[in-house]
Amino acid sequence: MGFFGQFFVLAISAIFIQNFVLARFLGLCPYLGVSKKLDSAFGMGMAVIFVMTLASAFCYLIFQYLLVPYHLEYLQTLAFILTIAALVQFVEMVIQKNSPALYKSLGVYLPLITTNCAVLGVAILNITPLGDGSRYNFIWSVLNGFLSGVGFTFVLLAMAGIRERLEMVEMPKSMRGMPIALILAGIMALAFYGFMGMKI
Amino acid sequence: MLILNIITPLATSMASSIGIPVIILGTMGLIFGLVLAFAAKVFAVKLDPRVELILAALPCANCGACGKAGCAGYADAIVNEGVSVSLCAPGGPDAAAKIAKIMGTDAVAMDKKVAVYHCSSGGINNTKWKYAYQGIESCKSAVNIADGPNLCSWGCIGFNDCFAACKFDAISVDAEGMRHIDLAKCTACGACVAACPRKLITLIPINRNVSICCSSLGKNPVARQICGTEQTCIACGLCCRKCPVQAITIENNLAVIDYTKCIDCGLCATVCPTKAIVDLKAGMRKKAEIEAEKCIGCTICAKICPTKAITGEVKQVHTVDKETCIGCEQCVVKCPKQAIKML
Amino acid sequence: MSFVSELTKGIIKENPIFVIVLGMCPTLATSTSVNNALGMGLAATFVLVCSNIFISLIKNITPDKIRIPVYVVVIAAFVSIVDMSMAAYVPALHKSLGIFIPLIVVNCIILGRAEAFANKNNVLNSIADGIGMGLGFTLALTVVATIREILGNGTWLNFKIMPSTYDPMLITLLAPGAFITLGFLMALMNILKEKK
Amino acid sequence: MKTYLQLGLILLAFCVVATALLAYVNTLTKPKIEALAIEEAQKAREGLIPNATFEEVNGALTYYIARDKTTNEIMGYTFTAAKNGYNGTVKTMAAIDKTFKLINIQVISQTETPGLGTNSTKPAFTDQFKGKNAEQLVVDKDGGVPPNAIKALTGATITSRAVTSSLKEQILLLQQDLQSNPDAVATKGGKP
Repeated sequence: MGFFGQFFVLAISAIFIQNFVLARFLGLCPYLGVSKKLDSAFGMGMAVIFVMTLASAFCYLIFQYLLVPYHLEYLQTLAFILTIAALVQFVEMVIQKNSPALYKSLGVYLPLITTNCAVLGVAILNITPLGDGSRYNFIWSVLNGFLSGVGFTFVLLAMAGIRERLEMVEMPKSMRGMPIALILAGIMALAFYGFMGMKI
Repeated sequence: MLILNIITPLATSMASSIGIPVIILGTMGLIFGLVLAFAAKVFAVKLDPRVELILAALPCANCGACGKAGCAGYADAIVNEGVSVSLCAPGGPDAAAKIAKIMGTDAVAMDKKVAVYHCSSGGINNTKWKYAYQGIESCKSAVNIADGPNLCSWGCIGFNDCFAACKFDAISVDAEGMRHIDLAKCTACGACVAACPRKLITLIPINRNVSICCSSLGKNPVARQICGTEQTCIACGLCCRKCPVQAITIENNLAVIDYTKCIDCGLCATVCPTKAIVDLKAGMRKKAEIEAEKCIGCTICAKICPTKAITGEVKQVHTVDKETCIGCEQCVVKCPKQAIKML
Repeated sequence: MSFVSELTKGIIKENPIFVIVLGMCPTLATSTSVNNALGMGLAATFVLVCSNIFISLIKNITPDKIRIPVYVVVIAAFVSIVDMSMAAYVPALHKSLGIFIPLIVVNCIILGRAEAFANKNNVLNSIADGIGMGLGFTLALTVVATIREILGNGTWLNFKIMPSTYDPMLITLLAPGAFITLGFLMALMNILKEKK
Repeated sequence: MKTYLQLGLILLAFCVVATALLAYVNTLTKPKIEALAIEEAQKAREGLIPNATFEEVNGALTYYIARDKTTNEIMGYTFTAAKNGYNGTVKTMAAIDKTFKLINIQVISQTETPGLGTNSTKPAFTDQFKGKNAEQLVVDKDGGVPPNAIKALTGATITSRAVTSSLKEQILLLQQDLQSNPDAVATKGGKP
């Protein structure tokens, strides 16, 4: 398999088969919280893609060149979350200064991302050994971060699209809001189960 | 050398267990701390103190009537882009004046508006239905099915999306299912205008009391037959002819009022044969009366009167014919001596 | 507010899962069995109490600009301690909770309470808040896990309680079942709240 | 400048304290975790071939030679095989005798669907492997006929395939490795 073949496999697996939200249970807070409106879901999705890609790159470098040589793997949680928190805050400041327009559409979601477990999740999964004991290298880690972010955005947008329509529906008062959103997520997860076990 | 030989292994064992991790993570912490501190300084966005003051003066309903992304966006736009201070509909002239004070400019006279319906039908009992709609109870949804469940494809469907959209509790629905706008509560934020799929709501200046209460583009007999209340515009053109300032025109079988010309005299409402023009002040309008001692006989009022109810020679005291006076108050505004009163 | 009311509010009135809707990821992922749920709940409670104590102690010496990095360092340290201790003393549980132990760091409940409560209150109240929220989290997690384990596996805490003729509803153990179970539980909470 | 340094130093202080604490906890728990892992693997091996001592071989392949505790005779070999199943890796530990027939297997780690793929850890599934050689390691869905083939788990064919084919590949590799240098094994086995 050439580079593009592998890329395709990774993309399908990150977006559909091992979808962060529906298969791995990661990043559920923003998935349920920021999916009421399509616009804000789009902004959040873009911000998550951006941060997941950056975080994958930085955390991989820190793990590979700082922690592994000194056998400090047990510090990964601390080092990663520190990196992500500082990175997110830094990016927020830079965007706010240099592109106010981007800040308005994307930046406001950045503080929410520090506590998004999808970001830390992808950093940890990137350095977790795969089935044959090998790990992703730098490029594949970054690509995995990016594609997982795309997968997250994909289901977030789908959810927001459905929830916007749900607003019009008559339903028991007790089901309104979060309960029906969760049941909806369940049905979506059921649909995504069809992708699991797919061999490519 | 001997000392070194003893110390080195000891030091390495210490270093490897606690020292190295402390150094690495410590350095990371130091670098991140420094970077963030620097970034806070270098990328500091100078928030104009005026932005916060303006934000405090705004109602913060984030309604979007100003066309900016929320109140913060508007405050920012006023300071940085020089946007007009009088765009906030909910805040009205008060907010505009406050903001103007903060910005040190004069408040531009605020053209306060209110929302009005351009349909007299829509209640449960007085709409003529095409079919029984049984779906999502929302106008937006119902309008998609066979052009809506009501016979009049321009008229109100009656699921009250506008009622749900109003953040200021200004729209009420009575037992008949008819909506009413509380003019005192309406802030002209435009939420209901956007919510109505049939575009039956528009914003008009608050000092105009007449409006066309129909949106039907249908031709005369049909338009009336399909309307539940039969108060449809039949495009007879009577209002156009009677309007003293030619503010009304017929476009596509529907009368349209140009509010920049309208003087709110209410004449059109009295002549409309189908009562499709609504005058909120109907019956409440007063008659003009000239105070003889103040009148200097300048004839301005006689010239301005749309119904020619004022007569009089130059330098003579003028008189008002109470029968023809429609109470439009035009003469009151124009009289240089403030000699005319409404009684 | 008194110590006791701080303690009890997290359990029912401000339950982090059913009412505030925070920390959904571990709730759904680790509630496949009551065993896992209790382990996860107690681990999170420990971290929550420790971080609440620590953050309310240091609230006056942390500059605003690096507040978040400092908090996450504190939380991450406690989480790593829990992670390592669990690997050493309860390896089976550690294995089945997997990646969700390090992810306690980003559990919105913990940073949320640090920001919203410990940052503004004294140590004693912060401890009460931590215990209350932690127990509320554990309780909610256990309730979800109870339903899922009984329906999906016919057991509770590994004791077989359904008759042998019962055909387990596998779906409740899978991802879709997790969402749907929690959805109905929340609807039930809403009904109870309306009746009050 | 002073304020920057102050911020940096505060963050540094927190990092140092946190790391030192973690490093200390790590020195306490690390030996335990490692010991646990070794003990677990040892237990698994003993479960497969009782009454044996194990000797690790680290060549092109990693496997263990099992010798009888009393006679010191080679009883067989244990090794681990892994392959992607339905949802992540399925790792199996297996023991084969000198004729390369499976003595027993144990699925040691998997993240398969609860209630379907997880059944692969149950004896009802693993017992089928006893006494099978590499050629017989075929799932019935792929044309094999039980009892000479493996009966796949209901609703978890992919998991069954992962276990079966990973074992088959590993046995063939091991067979090749052992047959290419029988001397090494023989001489080692000859020594008391």
